[in-house]
Amino acid sequence: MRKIKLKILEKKPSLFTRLTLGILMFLLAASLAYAVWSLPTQALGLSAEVAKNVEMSGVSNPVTAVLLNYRSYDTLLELGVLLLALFGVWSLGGVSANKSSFVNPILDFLSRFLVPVFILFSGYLLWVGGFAPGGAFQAGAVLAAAGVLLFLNDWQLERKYSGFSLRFVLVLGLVLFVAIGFGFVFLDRVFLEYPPQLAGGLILLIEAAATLSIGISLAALFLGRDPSVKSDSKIDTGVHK
Amino acid sequence: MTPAFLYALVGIVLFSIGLYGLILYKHLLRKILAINILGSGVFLVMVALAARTGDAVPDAVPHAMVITGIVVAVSATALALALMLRVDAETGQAVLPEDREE
Amino acid sequence: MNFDLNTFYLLAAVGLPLVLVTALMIKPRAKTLIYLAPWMALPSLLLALLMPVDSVIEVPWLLLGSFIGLTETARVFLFFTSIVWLSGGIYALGYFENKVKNATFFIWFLLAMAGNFGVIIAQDMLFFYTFFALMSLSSYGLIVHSRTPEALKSGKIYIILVIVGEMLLFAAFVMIMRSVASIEFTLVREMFTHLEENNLIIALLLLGFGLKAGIIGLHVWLPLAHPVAPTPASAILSGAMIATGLLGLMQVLPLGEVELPFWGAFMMVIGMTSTFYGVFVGLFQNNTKTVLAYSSISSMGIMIMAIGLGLVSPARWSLVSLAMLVYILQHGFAKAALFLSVGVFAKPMTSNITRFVFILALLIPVLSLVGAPLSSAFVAKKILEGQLYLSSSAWSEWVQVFIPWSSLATALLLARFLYLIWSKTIKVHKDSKKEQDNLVPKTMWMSWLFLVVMVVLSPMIVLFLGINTGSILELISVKALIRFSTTITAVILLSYIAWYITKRHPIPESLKIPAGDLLIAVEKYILPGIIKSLTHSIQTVQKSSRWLVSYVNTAIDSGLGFVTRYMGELDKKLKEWTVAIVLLLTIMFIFILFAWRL
Amino acid sequence: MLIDSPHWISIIILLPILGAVASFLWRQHIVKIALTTATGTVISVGILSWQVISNGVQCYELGAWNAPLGIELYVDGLSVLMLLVTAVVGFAISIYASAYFEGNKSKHFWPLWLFLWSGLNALFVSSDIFNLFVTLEIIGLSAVALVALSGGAKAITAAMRYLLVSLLGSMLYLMGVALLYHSYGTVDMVLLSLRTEMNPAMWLIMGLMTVGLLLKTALFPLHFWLPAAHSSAPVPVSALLSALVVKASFYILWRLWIVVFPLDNDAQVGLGFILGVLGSLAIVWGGVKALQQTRLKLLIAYSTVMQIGYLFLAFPLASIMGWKAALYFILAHAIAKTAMFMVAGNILIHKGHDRIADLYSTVQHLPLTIVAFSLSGISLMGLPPSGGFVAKWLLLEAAIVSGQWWWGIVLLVGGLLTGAYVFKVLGYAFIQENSTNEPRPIGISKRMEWTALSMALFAIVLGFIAPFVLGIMDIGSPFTKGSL
Repeated sequence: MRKIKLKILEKKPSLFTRLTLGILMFLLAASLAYAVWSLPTQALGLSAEVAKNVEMSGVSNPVTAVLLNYRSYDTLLELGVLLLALFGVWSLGGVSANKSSFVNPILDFLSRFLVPVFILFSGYLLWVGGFAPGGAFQAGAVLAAAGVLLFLNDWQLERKYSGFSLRFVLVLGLVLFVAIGFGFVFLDRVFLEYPPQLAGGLILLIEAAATLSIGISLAALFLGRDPSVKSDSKIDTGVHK
Repeated sequence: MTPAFLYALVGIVLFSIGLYGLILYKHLLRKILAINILGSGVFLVMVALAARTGDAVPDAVPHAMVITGIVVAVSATALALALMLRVDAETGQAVLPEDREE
Repeated sequence: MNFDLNTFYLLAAVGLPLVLVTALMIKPRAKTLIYLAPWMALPSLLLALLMPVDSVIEVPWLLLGSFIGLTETARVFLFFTSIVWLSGGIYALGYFENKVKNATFFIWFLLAMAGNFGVIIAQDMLFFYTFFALMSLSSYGLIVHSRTPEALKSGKIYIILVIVGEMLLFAAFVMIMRSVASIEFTLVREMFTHLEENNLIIALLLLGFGLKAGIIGLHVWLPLAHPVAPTPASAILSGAMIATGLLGLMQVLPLGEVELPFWGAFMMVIGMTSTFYGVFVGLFQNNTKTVLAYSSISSMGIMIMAIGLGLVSPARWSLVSLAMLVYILQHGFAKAALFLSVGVFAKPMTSNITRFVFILALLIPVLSLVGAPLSSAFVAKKILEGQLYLSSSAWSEWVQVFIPWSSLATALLLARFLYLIWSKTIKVHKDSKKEQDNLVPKTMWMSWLFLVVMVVLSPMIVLFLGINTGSILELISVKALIRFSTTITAVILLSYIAWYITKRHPIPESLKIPAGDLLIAVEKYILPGIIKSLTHSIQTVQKSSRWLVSYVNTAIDSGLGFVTRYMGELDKKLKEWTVAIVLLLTIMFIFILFAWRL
Repeated sequence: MLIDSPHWISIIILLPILGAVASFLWRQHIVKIALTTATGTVISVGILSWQVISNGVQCYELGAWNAPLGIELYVDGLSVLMLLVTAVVGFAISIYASAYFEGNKSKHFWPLWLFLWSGLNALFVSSDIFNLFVTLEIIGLSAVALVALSGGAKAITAAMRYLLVSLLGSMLYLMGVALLYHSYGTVDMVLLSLRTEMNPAMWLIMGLMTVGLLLKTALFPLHFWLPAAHSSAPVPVSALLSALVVKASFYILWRLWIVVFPLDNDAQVGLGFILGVLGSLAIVWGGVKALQQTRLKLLIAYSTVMQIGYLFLAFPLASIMGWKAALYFILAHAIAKTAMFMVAGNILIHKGHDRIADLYSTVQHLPLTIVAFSLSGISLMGLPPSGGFVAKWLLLEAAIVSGQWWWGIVLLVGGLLTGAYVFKVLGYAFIQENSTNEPRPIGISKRMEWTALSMALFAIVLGFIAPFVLGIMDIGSPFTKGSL
């Protein structure tokens, strides 16, 4: 990994600046606090509505119901944001990973042991999301952790999987989400409307695909470049200050 | 003072600290961290105030929104870090030009 | 959507040139398209001849809702304007040997043409303003066509004045709009008396339109732009476009409805001054086109004076406006013909006979501008004078003196023009093969002669267009004949004397007035004068106190640079995160405070 | 009937996303996929607009959940016009970019840009303030990545700064959203408009959301990130940013201001005064700075700083006519600025630089491009016949009607400043010089010249079709309190 200099010459800002800013921040915090204070101490928000419709949503965990049914449009766009960040990071060309010759044996051993556990745990989180805290994002994050662990061990994706196949897995969650969401339009429903009896299964399907895509995307973000492209020699200056 | 407000106040303090850091620190990594702290403050306010329902079950909608918000923040942070590496590679310092001190 | 046939005809006349512009942009090398360009004026000509007059049509879907149509005035304008554009265009076909290379000329040409026709059919301020701007801005392309440094410099001055003029007009129109709550010209004229700031509005209008019509003080672009523009373009500028300034004033000002003694008097004085000023400065010019430009300034002066007359005594306006229309129509033809003749006489002729015939033909527009009997100018001036005998206004005596003298002045200037053009004609050698190839193209002399014929016919045309001037023959009296021959004799005598004197004692360079007179004077004499006196005073101060001088010097040194540097510093400061976010928070707190106070 | 289907509103969002994904998957056909997507999106937006124009406001409950639990999409006249201008500018830029980018750049440009397009469409049809945050992020992240696309220290640092600023703005906005939700229990604009009232929390909410969005819109003095970002991005991206992206955050602020914030007429005039003053400062500052620039792209970027100022002059007027003027400014500026950046791109490729002082002979080599510059300049100056002129006319009328004529003076000053910098460029471009040491100019693709010219012509045409456009604006009367 390329290292950047963390310590730079930062002149301490003058007392005046710090004081001004301090006062302003205090004012900001104070006014925010006052605003929050002035809110009613009890507010139902939408919890009643959420609870009322939860049977129709196909899942019993209210958060998952909001995420993947009531406000699934937000979640769809959010998968888009993640993919977009990946597009962005890849478009930067990436800074190439220097192959380190030394692999920490403890890390190596741990990763061999931990990665399967992580994958299993990720599956559990995905499944439990239907009725208890958990769900695609949590599961995806754990999956990504497994990927990070592998990368730290200098693991590399085989070349034949790093092209179209990788890209396909990355977009799978989003595409499946759109496909299922739009599929019922042809059965006279609106976009993202699922028949209540099928909702549970469909949500699990979407979440499974999303978990995979989220996990791989996050790991790919960690890698920081398109693995199918050989490191760009122009960008990889190797300057080390 | 209910715990909900206490947590919300912590969120507000995080928000202000984040803003303070974003202004004063010049190193991009610190700026990015500051933005994350600032964001965490917002998320905390959002989640904390959702507990005001009066019973054990908090309002689920802000929770879902915060999950969305976190994913957005993660994505943005990833892009920011990648950009920071590029800034460092191009200019030799992970600092914006207006903050350079030479 | 109200869309009758008349709307279609009117918009087509304006739109066709624009269609051709688009075609030309797509295929700039298509010769056929270029050959089509002049003929785009034909629909407007037909419109002027065939369209029923006084039909104002509302077109709600255009701009912010428009009114277009032909009034009596608009018809006369459309008629002579389209003829000038037509002949100017045909002339241009011959003028540019490499038409393809000069395709850009025709693009600007067509844009300005559409603008000019649009201005004429406009019956509301917005439509008028839109096309007025289109015309003025595209004329820039015509003026700088040659891309020589002089052309670019003239173009620059022109465009600055145009933009300033547009802003002034815009301000005036918006102010009118505010009180009248309508943009239609008829309503504007009716409501004018009730306007609050009508003095300010009139001043703005006068400045805005005066720039186009070249009234004194605002005329500086005219003598600079006309010589550098290609000859057909200057003919159109002087023959057609210059008159839109007058049209604008006639459309907006409450002529014939309200008496505005101050502004009437003001415009009369300004007009008369322009008339003689143009002649005076023009006499010192050596470039034929510059001389003609000054002559245009002089002619427009007479028209401004006439508008002033209309403001002074509204009761006379109906007849004064008649005279104006007659005069403007003829001026358009004659001035365009004179400009075109510059190009015709710059090339060798086949024979001396041709040359003689051409010179004779050239005399026709010259004499008619001077106001020879049977010419329209004669009719116009007669009507004006006729009005004065009836009028009791104190101004009538002034005008009675002014009119004959203005004829004399015009004649003098045109004599100068004739002399210049004569001295520059190229004698032809019959057997010289080279010169045979270099003859005047047919399109050039034919379009020129066509305009000359139009000048001759103009009194008839006036009658045909439905302007009842009465029988011309009745206007001709022995007195008028005597007066005309006296004028001509005087001019010949004066010209001879002037020629005789200058031959022996040429006018020293320092006394010659350069084209663009006032502007050049400011640039050449006044500004250096100011700077010189400034430096002088600084030197004086220097002697007495040293520190003061250093202070003044730095101040001058920095000058505008100070502002620039200061802004640069501030901009840099704004880029700092601390400053930016402190500002952000400050704005937020100001916002909260305001919200609280509300 | 397919054409009467209510689902077009979701298609205009999904189609570009799927296009982005497809262009990401099948890189070898990227331009074909992208242009097909662009065409499809334009057609979908066209159909949706036609539906709204003929049948009125469209509402779409996603997942069949209505507000406050679900998210509703909502299209009225204002949305339609924003969608249409996005479609026009987006399509033109797609055509232009297909000639501008090649190889590696192209591979990254299309997915990002199609995502951005989708984000813009989603933003203009959303009526849910939290969903607006997500769309805002889509727009922000793709815009940042697009700026960085041109590589090099300048672009990368500009992108970095832009990202930080954009995130800060979003977070300020999100804090407002959090407080609004916890005050009123909904994030739906329509419901909020019925529930909001003035109280201390509301003051703060207004303050936070307004400055957050002002930062993203780059209103003076918060414009510091814009010139660098807009001038160092690749040309099609600069055009997108100036024409559309800054308008997106403005649009949200606008909707909030009219619908969500509990402002009566006096409050609008009072609070709007602050924005009006900042707008005037932006006009003067941006104008003078633009005049001082020696690089064409920077000049155009500062001109955007200036033009943003015009949008805010409508706030203190607090009248429907003022809002219409602001909308016309958005349309006219979007189209004209696109043309202007394309011109800069053409010159940049043709000459290899964009130094204004060395633009001589451009008019001989690129006549169409210079015509395009002049026409778009006319629109920016607000001279007739052009869209910019209609906008100015409307604004002046509104200013005079509300008795605040002084904003009119700002308008005239702005026009003169714009005139000055437009003619500064034209003056240099018209100079004819035959210099030999200049490297041979490079011929540019006809497609690029023509898209620039078409956009410029469209900026002029916008001046002639005002009643039609203003008619669309009335659908659903988006500018009256309690609408939406």
